[in-house]
Order: sequence, then structure tokens, then C-alpha cells
Amino acid sequence: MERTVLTQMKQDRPIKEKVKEEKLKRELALLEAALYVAGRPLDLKVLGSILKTRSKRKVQRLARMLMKEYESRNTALEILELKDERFVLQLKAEYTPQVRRLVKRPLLSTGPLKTLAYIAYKQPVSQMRVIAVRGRHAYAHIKQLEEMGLITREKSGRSSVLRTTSYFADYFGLSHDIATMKRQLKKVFNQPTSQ
Amino acid sequence: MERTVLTQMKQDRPIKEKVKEEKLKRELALLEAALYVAGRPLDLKVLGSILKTRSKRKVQRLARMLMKEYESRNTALEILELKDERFVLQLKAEYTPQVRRLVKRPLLSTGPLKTLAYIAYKQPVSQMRVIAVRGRHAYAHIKQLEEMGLITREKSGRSSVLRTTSYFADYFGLSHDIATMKRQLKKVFNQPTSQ
Amino acid sequence: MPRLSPASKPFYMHPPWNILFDFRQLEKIVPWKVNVAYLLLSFLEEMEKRGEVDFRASGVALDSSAFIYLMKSKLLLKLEEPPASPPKKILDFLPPPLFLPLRHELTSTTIQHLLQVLDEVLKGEKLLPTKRKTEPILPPPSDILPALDVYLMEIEAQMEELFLQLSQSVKGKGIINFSKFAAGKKRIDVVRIFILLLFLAQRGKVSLWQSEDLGEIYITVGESSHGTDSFNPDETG
Repeated sequence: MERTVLTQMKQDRPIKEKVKEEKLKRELALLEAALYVAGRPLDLKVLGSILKTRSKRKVQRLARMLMKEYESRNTALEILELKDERFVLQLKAEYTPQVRRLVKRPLLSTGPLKTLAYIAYKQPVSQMRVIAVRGRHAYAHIKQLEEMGLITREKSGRSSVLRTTSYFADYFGLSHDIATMKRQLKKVFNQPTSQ
Repeated sequence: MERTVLTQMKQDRPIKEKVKEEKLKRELALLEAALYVAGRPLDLKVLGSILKTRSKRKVQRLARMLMKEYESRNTALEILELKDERFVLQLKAEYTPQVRRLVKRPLLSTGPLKTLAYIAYKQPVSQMRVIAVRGRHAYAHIKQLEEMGLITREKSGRSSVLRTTSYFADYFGLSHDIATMKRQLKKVFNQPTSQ
Repeated sequence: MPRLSPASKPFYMHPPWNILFDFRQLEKIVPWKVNVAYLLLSFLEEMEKRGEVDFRASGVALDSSAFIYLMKSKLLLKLEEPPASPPKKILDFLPPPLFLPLRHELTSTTIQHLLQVLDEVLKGEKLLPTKRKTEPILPPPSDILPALDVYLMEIEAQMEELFLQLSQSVKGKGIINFSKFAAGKKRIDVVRIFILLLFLAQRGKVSLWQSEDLGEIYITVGESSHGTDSFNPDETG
């Protein structure tokens, strides 16, 4: 009897392993599906609700596994872990310029994006200075960026002081700490591919 | 001398192979990037424009290669080859129910959606008529819908004639043939086919 | 150097040259009223004539002249701020555009949503006041032209017939009242006769006159120089 059970157990092991592997695959796919359809950073709680688990540690472990898998695939997409334990699936920046025109959503054109880059890099920066550097058309850019929630404007005497928002930091997967963010940006700007 | 050249060639081969392989990887990643950001079926011409090639056969070969790669990965996303030689990257249907609640952003807010619905139902329809029925704010809707690639505007004398695009048809899963599409709309709409 | 004594002032302290040497006066003058060139030339001539070359007085005269010219210039040219030069572009590190990361995002709009709002739009369309355009609705040309042709073809014959009737009524030549001629006829026929009379009058076959507004119309037949026996259709044109 005992022998039989042992034999049974030995036979079961690979099946159990297989089942476990299948379960893991399915959980990773679910995380991928969630990140794909959301198109925005999702936190561990939301990801956990998709996996039907309350264990944040488990979700984080799986999400990082998926992130690594994407890294190893070495393709156009990437999964990033943002601060606040959030994960996001997005296109690698280096491919953006080549496929931007296929996006059907209204996107910011190059002009406002240059103004945004300058504000992010120089912040906190006076509106006057931004206009002096970028030209008078930058008034419209500032308005647009403000409307999109990417920058804030704070009255200071006759001029305004501009800063990027935490939404901006999240959107780009950058640090909320301005000094760190600037270092990150510097790295981005030095990459020839980010143009 | 001859021996040296041969040795040289032997040494070159792996480098050339590597360069070729890198190029292939980059092309596959570009196709993936295009399909990912478009979020809709793309034909060989559009995909070719991203790869900067006019050879439809080459594009098709690469797209099929990418499709196979996705198949082998066995995850939540899939690439399909549609009729009309179009390719689409999408979420596998089996994952939709579990992640549907993460989808929050509507394609359009109600105002522009109403204008779009009217154009789809009445097309080809003059801009004048759309404005008469929907009001003057519909000018902005028409502009937005055009920018999003959901409708086209064709000058006709003093007014314009509006039609939905194939992107519209793809998004809502309708026929590309306008007569068929209108029949489909009317059928779902449960209205007599007159008017 | 002129010797100055209270009793004998030097010549340039007299008019007209004193303007150049009295500084209190100088500030009050209207510069346009001073001919500086004349003052300086005559001052030099007077000095030469007198043989008293006074360099200090010359210097003062020159200084005053310059002052008068300055006053004129100031009046001519309103002192304005020089036009602002275009704001100098500050040379600063200009980072490349920061492209937003592209993320695919499923949207929640379904065909059901599209049809729901379509329902509302079409209901709204039915409620729209059906402002029929008030453009005149013209009947198709085919409805008008044949009738017009018949009338135009017949008008010649009718004119000829009416002229004959009139001629008979007046026995060749003479005058007849319109009311008498049209008596006993239907209203529509009266109108027709009147229109035909206008045609005949236009061709000079008859003359029409009226004694007063809304009064009796008199028809004079055969007074015109035109022949009474032939109708040339071309004349209608």
C-alpha cells in the first residue's frame, strides 16, 4: 500500500509541476492582458484584483517576472516598474518617432514637446524664461501642456513659475524627485535614439 | 594570398550573419511597434512604409515571422493575418472578460460620438446637413473625427461630403462596404431599411 | 579784449547780437525766430570792421548758436525710446522634444454605444422644425413651354381677328369705347381683349387713350400709318 502511494506520488510530480507551470503562464498572461488594455500604469492592488489574489508580494514577483521576460525578448515593447509599485506596458521610446503617425489619438506635436522637455529640464522655471528661449508661440504650448495636466503654473509676481506634475513623472516613468528626474532626463536626452 | 582571403571570408561570415540578424530583429521590432500603437489592422502598404520598403512580399514574410513568434510565446497577445493582406495585434479573446473592467477611456465623448453615429447612418452626407441636425458645435466634432481617422471629408462645391473610414469599420467590426455597413447598422438598430 | 566799462558796452551787447550774449534771454526765446547764420555773419563782419577781434566773445557767440540749434532739434525730434530690439533669444540648452511614451489603450466605446446615441440623434432630427426651404418651386419646363407656344402661335391670329372686329365696329376708321366694345363679354375675355389691344397699339394698328384715371378707354382704329390689312409676324419680335 505504502509502495503504491509512493509510486503514485512519483508519477504525480511531473504532472503537478506541469500544472504549476501552466498556472504561472496563465497568471503572467493575465498581467500582460491587464497592462495591454489599460494603457496606463497599474498598481499592485489592481493587478492583484485581476489575478484574484490579495498578496501584493506575489503580484510584484509575477509582474517583475513578466518584466524580465519582456527584457529578454528584446523587442519594441517594454514593461517598466514605476515608483509606488506600479507597472506599465509601453512602446520603447526609440521606436516612437517611426510609428507616431499611426496613432489615431490626438498627440502633441513636436513644438509643445520641445517646450515640455525644456520645462522638465529647467524646472522650476519662469514662464518668461521659457518664452525667451522657445519664442512667443510657446504661450500656446504652455496652455496646452497645462490643460493636459503635464505642467502646473504658479503665479509669482508678474510672471508664473512652471513645473511638471506628478502625472507627468508617472506618464514618463520618471522619478517624482526633481533632482533625480533631471538626471534621468539628461540620460534620455543624451540618447541619440530618443531624438 | 588566396589562403588569406579565404581565411578572411571565413572570419567575415559570422559578422555578416550577425549584422543581418540584427537588421531582421530591428525590422520585426518595427512591425511590432507599428501594430502595437496602431491598435487596428494595418495593410502591407502601411507596414512597408514603416519598414521603408515597397516590397509587399518582404513585408508579408516579416509580418508572418512576427506572427509565428507571438504564437510560440503563447501569451495574452496574438497577431492575426486578416483577408485583404492585413495584420493586427490584439488581445486574445479569452482574456477580454477578465480585464474588461480596466478599460475606462471611451473612444469619444458623447457629443462627437453622436455626430459620428449620424454620419455613419446617413453617409455619404453633406457637412451642411450634419451641422443642421447636430448644431454648430458639430464643426469641432467633424474636425476631431477627421483627425482621429474615423471619417473623411471630400469637397463638393461649397460644402463637403462626409463618410466613415475603414478604421471606423474595423473599430466597430462593421463591413468596409458602405451599403453593407448601413444594412448592418440598420439591422442592429432594428429600424426599417427605408430612408 | 574789449575793455568793458559800465558806460560803454561792447557792440555785441546791442541788438541784434545781444541775444547771443544774454543767457537769461536765450532760454526764453523762440528758437525759430532767430536767424543764427545772419547773427554770426554780421557779428564777424562788425568785428572785422571795427578791428576788434575778440576770441572770447566769438566763443560765446558760437556756444549760444549751438544752444539755439539744440533747441530747434529738440523741438523737431520728439525724444522717443528706441524701438525695442527683438527679444534676444537666450542661448540655453534646448533638449530634444520629449515624446510621450506610446501606449496602446483599449477604448470602451462599443457599437451598442454608437447605436444608443444614434437613436437620440435621429429622434432629435425628427423634432427639428422641418424648415422647408422657401425657395420658389418651379414647375418643370415641359409643363410651361407647350402652353406658351400655343398662346404665342395663336396671338397673331387673335390679334388679326380682333382688329377685324374693331374695324367692322367703326366701319373702317373711327373711335369706339372699350366698354361698349367689350360689353356682354365674360370677364376673362375682357382681359384677353385688353391684352390684345395693347399688342395692336404697340404695332400702331390702334391708338388707346383714357380721359382720366380709371375712366373710359377710347380706341381709335386705323389712324396709324401702318397698313391695316396685313400682319407681319416678325413685327412682334
